[in-house]
Amino acid sequence: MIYSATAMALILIGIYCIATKHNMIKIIIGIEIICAGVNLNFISLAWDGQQSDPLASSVVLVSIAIGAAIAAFALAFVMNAFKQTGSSDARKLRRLRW
Amino acid sequence: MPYPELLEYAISLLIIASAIVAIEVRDLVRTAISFSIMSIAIAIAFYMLGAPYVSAFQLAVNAGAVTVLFLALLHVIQKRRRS
Amino acid sequence: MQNILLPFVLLALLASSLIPTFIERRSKKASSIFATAVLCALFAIAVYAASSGGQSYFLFSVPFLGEASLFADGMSFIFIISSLGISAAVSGFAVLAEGGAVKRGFFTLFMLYVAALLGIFGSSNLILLFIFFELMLVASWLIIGFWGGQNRSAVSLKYFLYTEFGALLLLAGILLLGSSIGTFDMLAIGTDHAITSGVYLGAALIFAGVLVKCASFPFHSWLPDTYSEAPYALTAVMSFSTMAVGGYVLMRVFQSFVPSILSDNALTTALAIFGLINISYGGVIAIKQDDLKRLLAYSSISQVGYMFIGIASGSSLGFLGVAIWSLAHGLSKSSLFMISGLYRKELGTDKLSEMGGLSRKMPMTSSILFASFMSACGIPPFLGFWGELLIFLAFISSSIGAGFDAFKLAIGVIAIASSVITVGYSLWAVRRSLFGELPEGLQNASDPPVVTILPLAILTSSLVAISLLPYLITSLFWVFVP
Amino acid sequence: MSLFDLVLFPIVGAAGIVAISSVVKERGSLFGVFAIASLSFMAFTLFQTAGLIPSSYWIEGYPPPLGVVLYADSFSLFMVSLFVLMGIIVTLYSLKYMSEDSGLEKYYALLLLLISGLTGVAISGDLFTLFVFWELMCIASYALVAFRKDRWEPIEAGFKYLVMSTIGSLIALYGISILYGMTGTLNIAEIASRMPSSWTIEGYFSIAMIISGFGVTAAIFPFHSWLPDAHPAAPSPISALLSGVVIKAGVYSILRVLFSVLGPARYDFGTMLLILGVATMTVANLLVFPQRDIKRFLAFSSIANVGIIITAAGVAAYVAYHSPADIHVAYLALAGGAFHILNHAIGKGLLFLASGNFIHEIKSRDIVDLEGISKRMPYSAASFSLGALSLGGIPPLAGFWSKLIIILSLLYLSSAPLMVAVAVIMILNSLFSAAYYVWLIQRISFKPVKADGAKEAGPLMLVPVLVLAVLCVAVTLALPYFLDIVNSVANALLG
Repeated sequence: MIYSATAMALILIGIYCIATKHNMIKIIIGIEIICAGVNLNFISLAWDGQQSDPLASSVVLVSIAIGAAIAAFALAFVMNAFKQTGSSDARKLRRLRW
Repeated sequence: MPYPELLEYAISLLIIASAIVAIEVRDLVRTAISFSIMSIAIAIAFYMLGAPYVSAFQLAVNAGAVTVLFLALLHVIQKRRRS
Repeated sequence: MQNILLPFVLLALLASSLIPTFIERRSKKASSIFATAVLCALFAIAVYAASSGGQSYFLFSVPFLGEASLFADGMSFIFIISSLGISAAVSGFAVLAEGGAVKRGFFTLFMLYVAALLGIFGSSNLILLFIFFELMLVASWLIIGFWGGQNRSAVSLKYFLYTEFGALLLLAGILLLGSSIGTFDMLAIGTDHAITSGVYLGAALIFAGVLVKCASFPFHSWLPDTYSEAPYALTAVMSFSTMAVGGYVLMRVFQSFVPSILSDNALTTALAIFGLINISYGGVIAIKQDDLKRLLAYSSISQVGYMFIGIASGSSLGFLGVAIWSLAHGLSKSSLFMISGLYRKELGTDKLSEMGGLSRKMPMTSSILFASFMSACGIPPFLGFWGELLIFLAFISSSIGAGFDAFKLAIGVIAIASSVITVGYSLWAVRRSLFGELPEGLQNASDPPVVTILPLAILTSSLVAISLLPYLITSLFWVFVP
Repeated sequence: MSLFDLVLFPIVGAAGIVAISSVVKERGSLFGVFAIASLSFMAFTLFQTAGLIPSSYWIEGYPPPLGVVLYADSFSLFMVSLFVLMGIIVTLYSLKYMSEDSGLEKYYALLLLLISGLTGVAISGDLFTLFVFWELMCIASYALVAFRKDRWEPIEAGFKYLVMSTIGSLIALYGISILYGMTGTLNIAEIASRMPSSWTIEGYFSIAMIISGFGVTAAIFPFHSWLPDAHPAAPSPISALLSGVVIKAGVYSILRVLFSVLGPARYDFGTMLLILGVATMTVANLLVFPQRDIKRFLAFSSIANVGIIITAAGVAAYVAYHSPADIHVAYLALAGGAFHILNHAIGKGLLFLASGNFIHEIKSRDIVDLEGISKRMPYSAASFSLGALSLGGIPPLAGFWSKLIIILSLLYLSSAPLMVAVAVIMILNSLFSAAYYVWLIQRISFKPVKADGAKEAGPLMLVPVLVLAVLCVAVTLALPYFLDIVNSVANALLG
């Protein structure tokens, strides 16, 4: 149960980070923190006191891989943005209206 | 209860604390390292929750590969900025 | 009675509407001649169809809408025949006066417009009716947008928005009414329905939609702009159709779906009050107009008033009056609009202040103008007289027949009195254009060749002819589909 | 032939394209033809599957509820047919439109992966499979939005899209994990049967998470802000795909989880959906007016149409929870919503492709530069007008019917004041949408010509547009047939 609470805290921290930070790398860290929180929630719900449900394990394995893929993808975006603006500050990308 | 409750609290605290450090610290390298610590702590939590394979995968991918990816990107950016 | 004639007329019109665009490449005149020929032929078929009595034809059935049929009783046939006849005359005039020099694609949209009119007058299903209503809107909007005057872009948008607003009110009313009664199909209506709040609100919304569509008083501002910007061929048909469609929808919905709502005092009184306001307001503004086209536009707003009063009577006699009145109004207004188009082409102006004394120079045109104005005033030998007579007769008798209603009677009397305004602006317009000093610039004015104004002459003579043989219409009106 | 092949064909096609590209370099049209071929195989499989629904498929030895399950009912197949249809048309269009870009093997491979992900979302029988295909779809669409990565706009819009959409899918996964915690399984049918028969607070929490998570991709009101940037930034064929079907995948997931898993009779999410739907369409319709970029204009209108679909779903759920006696109205509303999914996919695809023709010709997205273009590009402009009128709800075109059904279902409940209010707002919104589409047509058709040099697009770009325009009309002509289809969709959702 405590890990479920921790997972929720992680998700909130991640959303806070994305909402307030301007550095694109920080934003990606925020996404990864949310991802970790969701995974933690899955595993903590799969635990019945004696053993863990293998279904949740397989879900989380794939989810970790997906999280890593998203991170790699987002970092590629940062590279491209950096090539154009010379900065990893998301505020430089504010020509679009958020 | 197979594990003492105190340890669970300690690990939760470590996870949350390192997450907060990761987003609040200004130096991006420290952010990446802090993120790695958080991942390791989560891996321990996975192990305690009876999912050893997931724990190992978490260590390898999140604490390892993703952190290395971040550090590599930071390296590239700093090198470009200097030149 | 299943009869193929009605769907044939509609489908033939829809199918042949595409042809003008394709044959325009061969000859400039071909498209307008083709349109006129098709409209005349369909007019003849429609007359023949009407002579064989009322009819319906099953089209298709959609699960949540019920069955949709094409359907015509005597009331529908009056409107169908008149819209075909008037549009045939208008396109014939376009051939003769313009030499067929109309823009590419015009007649396709024009025929679509007429087809939509037929669809409205011949639908048994309210949703089908609404679809044709919108088809009419889109076709006329495109015509104004492509071939309107200087200001066409803004005016066509204004026209579309107003009419779309009215159409959506109508749609809301139709849906509310249909969902309260349980069907949209007027042939499937069983016994009379109780007036629930849903039915009442639906009827009120339909009334509001018709107010916008007919350019009645608070929503009238689109009409003068639109009429003065639109090509005159469209204006001539629109002057008939906007009013006829509004009146037809009200009569059809009230009579076929909720007849008992016609004895509801609040609704009929509201109708009559709107009618009175329109007669006087439109008439007073019309007197002040200098531009003939705008005068005719405001006069249309004024004429809508008679129609509302006829419907407010709630009796078949009043409805017959409305049908006759719409036909008379269509015949006279369309020839007036065509004459104003002729003036603009021949004299270079249609400002009344720049005209005068035309009766000597253009005797034929002038007599048509005079006769049409007289019919609009309801002067006896013309058809307008019968319409006005029946409308007021029915309204007055409804206000004293079922129990004396002083308020409605007063409205009726005031309305009769204010028809003086109609006479006023008509005669004033005739005085300014046909009599008095001939201005310098118009010394060379002369009648166009007889052939050109033949369609106008036909329209005007049918005003007189039908007026002398009114049973042509009255006997048709009492035809009902079993 | 099985359900698995449906997902497999595009993935194999994508792999094939990448493999070919290592041998044959820079032959864009070849890759495109290859993509069309694999999509055609998919369409063929779809035809064979159509008679067998509802059917499920699982890998040998791993039966449900534990293993990976694919499941298709008529709602799934309805969506998959839309995906395949739009996929083929967009690929055909891309052959010419994208021919000047480089890296086309990646473009077509990503396009196929996107279709595969969409299909997988629609036919997955457990929430985990759904999530995996969801991420496949999302990653492919991020890459496609930022395909022209040497310009600033796609990168920025793509990053914004990536961040918001990833948060959304993670939040949705969180909601799924809560459902897992409640029932101990992820199989859709299994969760539904193990769910407690009365409502619980966790259930409502997961509903909130699912709506807001998938709602980001579906562009529901507070989460819509990525869409007006991402859709214009993508190449036109991709915009057509994103607006036409990808946001519908979000709607699909919301409906699938809420209706098939949680059940409208147990949980009162109808009111929530109604409020969100009405807010979405109103806000988006008001925001359309100030737009001067034609693709942003169309993108905002997509949000408004999602609002209409969500409203329809909200009506159905509201009826099923509050007045089960009127359940036929719920079927009607859901059928209307499904019909609107179809009409909006066709109409918006048409609009984006036709505007792609204009943009390809005059190299500008400003509506002012498009004025009077219909004189130079009559077929594209006529098709564009047809699509605009259809989405503006002008009868007898397709868009009118779906709006009509939804409004009708609202008015059947006219004893509830909320429903009457929603109906009034929806009718006003129809007026808005008709107004701005007519305004757009006026600019394109009635104004004097601005771009003098423009000429009509070539056949490869014109044919897809014309096909969609014909479909727009055909939906009306075959109305009873389509009504049967959407009725079966409603049956699949409400049981």
